[in-house]
Amino acid sequence: MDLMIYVLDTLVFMGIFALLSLSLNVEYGFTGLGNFGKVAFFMAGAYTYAITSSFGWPFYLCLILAGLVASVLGALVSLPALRLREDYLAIVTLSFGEILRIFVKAEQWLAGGVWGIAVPSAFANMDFTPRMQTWASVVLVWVILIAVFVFLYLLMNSPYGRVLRGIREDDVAVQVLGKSYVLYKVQALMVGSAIAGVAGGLFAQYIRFIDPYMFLPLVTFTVWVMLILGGPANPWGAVVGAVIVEFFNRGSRILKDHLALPFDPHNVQYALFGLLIIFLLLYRPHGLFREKPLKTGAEAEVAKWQSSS
Amino acid sequence: MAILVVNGISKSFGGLQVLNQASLEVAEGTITGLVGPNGSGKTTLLHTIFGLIKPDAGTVSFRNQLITGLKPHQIYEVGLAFSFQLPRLFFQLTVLDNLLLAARNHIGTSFASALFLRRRWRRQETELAQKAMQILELLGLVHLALHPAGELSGGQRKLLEIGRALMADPVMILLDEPAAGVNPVLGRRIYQKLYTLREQGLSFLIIEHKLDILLDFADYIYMMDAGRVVLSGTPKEVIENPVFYATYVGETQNAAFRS
Amino acid sequence: MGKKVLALITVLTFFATALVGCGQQTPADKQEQEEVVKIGSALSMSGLLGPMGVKMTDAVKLAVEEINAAGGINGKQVELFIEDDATDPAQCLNAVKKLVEVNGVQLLITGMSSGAASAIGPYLSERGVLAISPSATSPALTGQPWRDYFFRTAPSDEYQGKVMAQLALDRGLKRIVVFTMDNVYGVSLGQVAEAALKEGGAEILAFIKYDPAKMDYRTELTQIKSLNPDGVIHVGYNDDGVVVYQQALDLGLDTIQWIGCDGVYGTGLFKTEASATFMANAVIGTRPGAPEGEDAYENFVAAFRAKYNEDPEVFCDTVYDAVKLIALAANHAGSEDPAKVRDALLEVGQNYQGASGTITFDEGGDRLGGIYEIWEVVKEDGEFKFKRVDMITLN
Amino acid sequence: MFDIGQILVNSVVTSSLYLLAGTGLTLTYGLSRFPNFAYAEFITLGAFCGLFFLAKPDGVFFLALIVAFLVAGFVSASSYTLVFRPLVERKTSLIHLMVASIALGYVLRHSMGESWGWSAQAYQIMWPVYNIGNVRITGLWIILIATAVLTAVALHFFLTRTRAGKAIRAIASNPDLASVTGINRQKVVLLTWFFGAGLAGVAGVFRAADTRLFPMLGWDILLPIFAVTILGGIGSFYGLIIAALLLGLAENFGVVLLSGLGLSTEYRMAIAFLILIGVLIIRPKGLAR
Repeated sequence: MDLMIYVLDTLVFMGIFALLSLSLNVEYGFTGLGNFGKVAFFMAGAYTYAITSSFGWPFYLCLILAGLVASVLGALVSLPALRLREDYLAIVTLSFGEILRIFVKAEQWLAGGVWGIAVPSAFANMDFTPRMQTWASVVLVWVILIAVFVFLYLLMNSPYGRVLRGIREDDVAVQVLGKSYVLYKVQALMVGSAIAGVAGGLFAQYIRFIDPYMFLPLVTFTVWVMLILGGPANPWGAVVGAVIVEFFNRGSRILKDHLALPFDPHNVQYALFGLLIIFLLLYRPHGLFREKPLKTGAEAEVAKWQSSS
Repeated sequence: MAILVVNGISKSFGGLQVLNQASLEVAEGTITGLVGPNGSGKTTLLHTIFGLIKPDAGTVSFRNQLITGLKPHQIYEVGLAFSFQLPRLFFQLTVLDNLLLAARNHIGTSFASALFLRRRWRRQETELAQKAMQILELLGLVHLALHPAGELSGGQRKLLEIGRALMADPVMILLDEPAAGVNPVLGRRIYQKLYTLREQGLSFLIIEHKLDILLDFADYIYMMDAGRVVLSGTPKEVIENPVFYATYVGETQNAAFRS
Repeated sequence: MGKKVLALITVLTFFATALVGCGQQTPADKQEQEEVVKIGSALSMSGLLGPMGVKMTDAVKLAVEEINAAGGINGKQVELFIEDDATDPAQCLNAVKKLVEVNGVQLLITGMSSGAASAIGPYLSERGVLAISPSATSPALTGQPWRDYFFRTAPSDEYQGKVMAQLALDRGLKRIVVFTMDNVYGVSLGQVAEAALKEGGAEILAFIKYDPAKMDYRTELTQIKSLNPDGVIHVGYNDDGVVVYQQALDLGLDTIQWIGCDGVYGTGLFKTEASATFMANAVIGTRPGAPEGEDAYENFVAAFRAKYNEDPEVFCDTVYDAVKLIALAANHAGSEDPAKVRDALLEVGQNYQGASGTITFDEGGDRLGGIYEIWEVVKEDGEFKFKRVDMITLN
Repeated sequence: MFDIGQILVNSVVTSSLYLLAGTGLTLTYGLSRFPNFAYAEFITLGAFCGLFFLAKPDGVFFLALIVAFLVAGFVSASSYTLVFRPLVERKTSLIHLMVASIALGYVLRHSMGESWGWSAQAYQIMWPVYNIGNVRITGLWIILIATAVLTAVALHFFLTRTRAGKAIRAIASNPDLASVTGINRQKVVLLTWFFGAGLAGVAGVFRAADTRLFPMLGWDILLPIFAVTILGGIGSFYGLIIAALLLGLAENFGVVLLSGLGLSTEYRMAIAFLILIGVLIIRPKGLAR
């Protein structure tokens, strides 16, 4: 018994899901794209990592490839749907998630099909104790999380981020103001998918074995719960949402040991999450954290102007 | 010298012919008015020029360059700007951001430069902010610069919508009823500003129902009815033409002469 | 903002307390902990394997009860911790980690599916925690580097696949379709059978995989009908099996000989009359069986029936044996240390007479050979029943 | 080699199910302008309602259909009143409506899972089987096809002859127009939510009778139903009929093709997906528009 390992394990999952939540934040929170197939890009990243690392390539290269492959898939999926209505994008991404899982399952030559595929740990050669191994994963995941967080913070507080937010509000108006919204939407989906792909790579690296049953639509739903709860278009919200939901997930397992309930709280949690989402959308659609105005330096000019006039 | 040439545009929705061989020209450095009763196809024509609607037939050229079939953002690139009749603002963004989003050739709007040319776009951002504040001062919205656009009143929204077109630094602006929904004094102030821009060489094509204001500022007027251009001339020629009255007979009670 | 952060902190603290609360024991707890042996069970209680897993968990409870009644392990009572892996290997790893790190369990019954076993294997080996899987049967698990702390009481499909093939060959079936569900169990059993059939000179007309979750197999069955085989090797579970048989009956496929496996053995198949009728008409099958005359199996069935008023289903016997073996090995070693229990398991796990027959582990923790039962379905007095036709011993 | 007749019959059975299940979706989607992903759960709910009557061999099938219709319709109409209408009134974005529908789906599915159990269950009715030449057809299929055809005919008369029916068509084709012509929009929409989900519940009973009953039943056929709805043109009932037939044929013959090519028949679902993508690229408004 080593409680520390469990805490670290929780931290790893929090970090991975925070990445997913951030990636959805790029697409939905900032750009207003409803990606209901998040799990597909997570899965694409995980499998890319698994396959490339089986060639003996170093883990950072595999992670980059995981992001790239997911990102290309994101672009491909978006093309037929982006010029059309947003509900079509939702249906297409949702279906894509299901199809990709069938594909991986059916094509055994690719990555073991239903057998799944074992993934070497990134720290296999380092002679770590289990606790250190988990520590190493925590550091890896959270360093990447912080890097992605900073990257997105900078990107979203730039004229580029302003265009994305504009597209969320009214894509035709953005087009009239000279920016091709299709291009931006594809880019947003590519960035979002790349982050989800990296998260998938980290997941594969940490869990060391993946098979198609791990990538059910439930994952997508969980990520949406995290983002809506935390607050869309606020990077802190995305991370905090992931932390809370993962905490609840773990907590409900442990709660069961201490409370005698007629049902398994771990299984009921998804129904509860569903109710939570409905209540949030009805009474608090901006979640725990509100969107913050852009910080590009332009707002500083206003103060000067307002005080002088 | 015509800067914009619209030649024989037709468009029908379902069975309804909204535009029927509509043609007009805008001379460089002028304010050209587009008038006509409700439902005569003015707004549809303006949308078609800007690529928001695909015409069934006809061509549009701008500075001798064919722009029919181009997407709105490509038409923006050649130097046109557009302002909607009903404001389509970014309601959760600040008033300032609404203007800055319209800026032309902003380095930071592309993915790579947003990340790697930070210095450059931040400098540009400061300059653009000053320009935006000048426009806001003109529109009387300086005190609201950092408020979300969604908090503006109807009239203020309309002003911001026009402000965005000004922010775009275009060669020519298409405006759909700039004076609608704002008080007459402000309406005139807007037109005065447009007039000073005209002096600096900008061209305008403006749909307007408030004829009393338009006629004071316009260099040339086109009148549409039932999807075709029925009359054109200087403001003086147009109001003296009997067709003008004939077309507006049913409209006199309406917006045409409201002031 | 301040309120928000406060509320957030409150919620997190609540869960943090719940989490850490399990780690920090009061003195009374500590004393108690010394007096119990913790065994954890993480099988599928929901998801695709949920129906099987619930019954298996019942069998685990039964075994623990019996152990406690007989004095426990090394004089200590057994405390059972039950988790659900929701038929998701990632959840299984999550559940096992919780059992090990939070509850302090070191002896586990888990890895219900081969996927789950693969997911938890490396972790178990690193942490030196012992697990026995009652039902992971994939040959691919044999010889994995993490097998030092992982045993299984279900024999590898390597054996059963050969028995199924032999059964088909014995019946003179020459043109055969292999029809398996698309998961590790289905495909590996199907592939073993396919190879053995080819060796035996039969012709494989098609190898059709179906999605066990899909529950509509009419197209695949129509395809089988068009191929007009002598026999069908079918690998499925109860849930999809009942639909397959029902729809096969609709299509008139009961004129062909079907050969089933342990997955389609169970009263779950009699839930619809159509399925039961089809089985009586067309299906014979194999399953790991208890040797004739041994009463270990009968005693287990009787005890299970007495407690739950139901018949045990597939893998209930192997999971029961797994718990009993852990207790036996721990008693033998005189310690609950996983490393010692493991060594003891290899000693006591030689010709152990369990409910699922004679269990002998090889050095890799796999169950050797075994005895297989050939079964058929008969209708007696209006009731459908499984009936033993023959026993085959493999080594 | 392949039994064309049997595959044709299978196709018609599949089509009938998609038609029944798709009718409600296309009408509510057309009227309320968002895809309700919780629709899958109305199908499942209908199937579970049927269990009350069909758990014994002497159950009355038509009673099950009626109760499934009423319960699924009631839950759907309540969910519209409690969740979706308030959201629409708050001018919630399309994406939020879709998220809410997915969330509602999870609430319903997991509640059903917890109360009826996650394992598959079965109805206990035995259906007679008829041989027509080499083709076999069961009593259930005959009832299913008949129900689908009758529903289609009845709906045709409802949509063309009655005031409410005309209102539905009017709103579906032009949401702004209808409010002008004095139709009580709220009532019409509520009626559609009730009626459409009722048909979904009926489809659920048929699906469960033909296969088995488990909480994922509706979700597993949601994708083809969406494909059918979009292929037929959202809100178009007549387009739906053609689309259901097409997809039924495409799936059943597609599976034959798949196995001919040596691919897994699990790609069956991908057929609906590919058709969906094709429609979105070539004719995004569907067949009927």
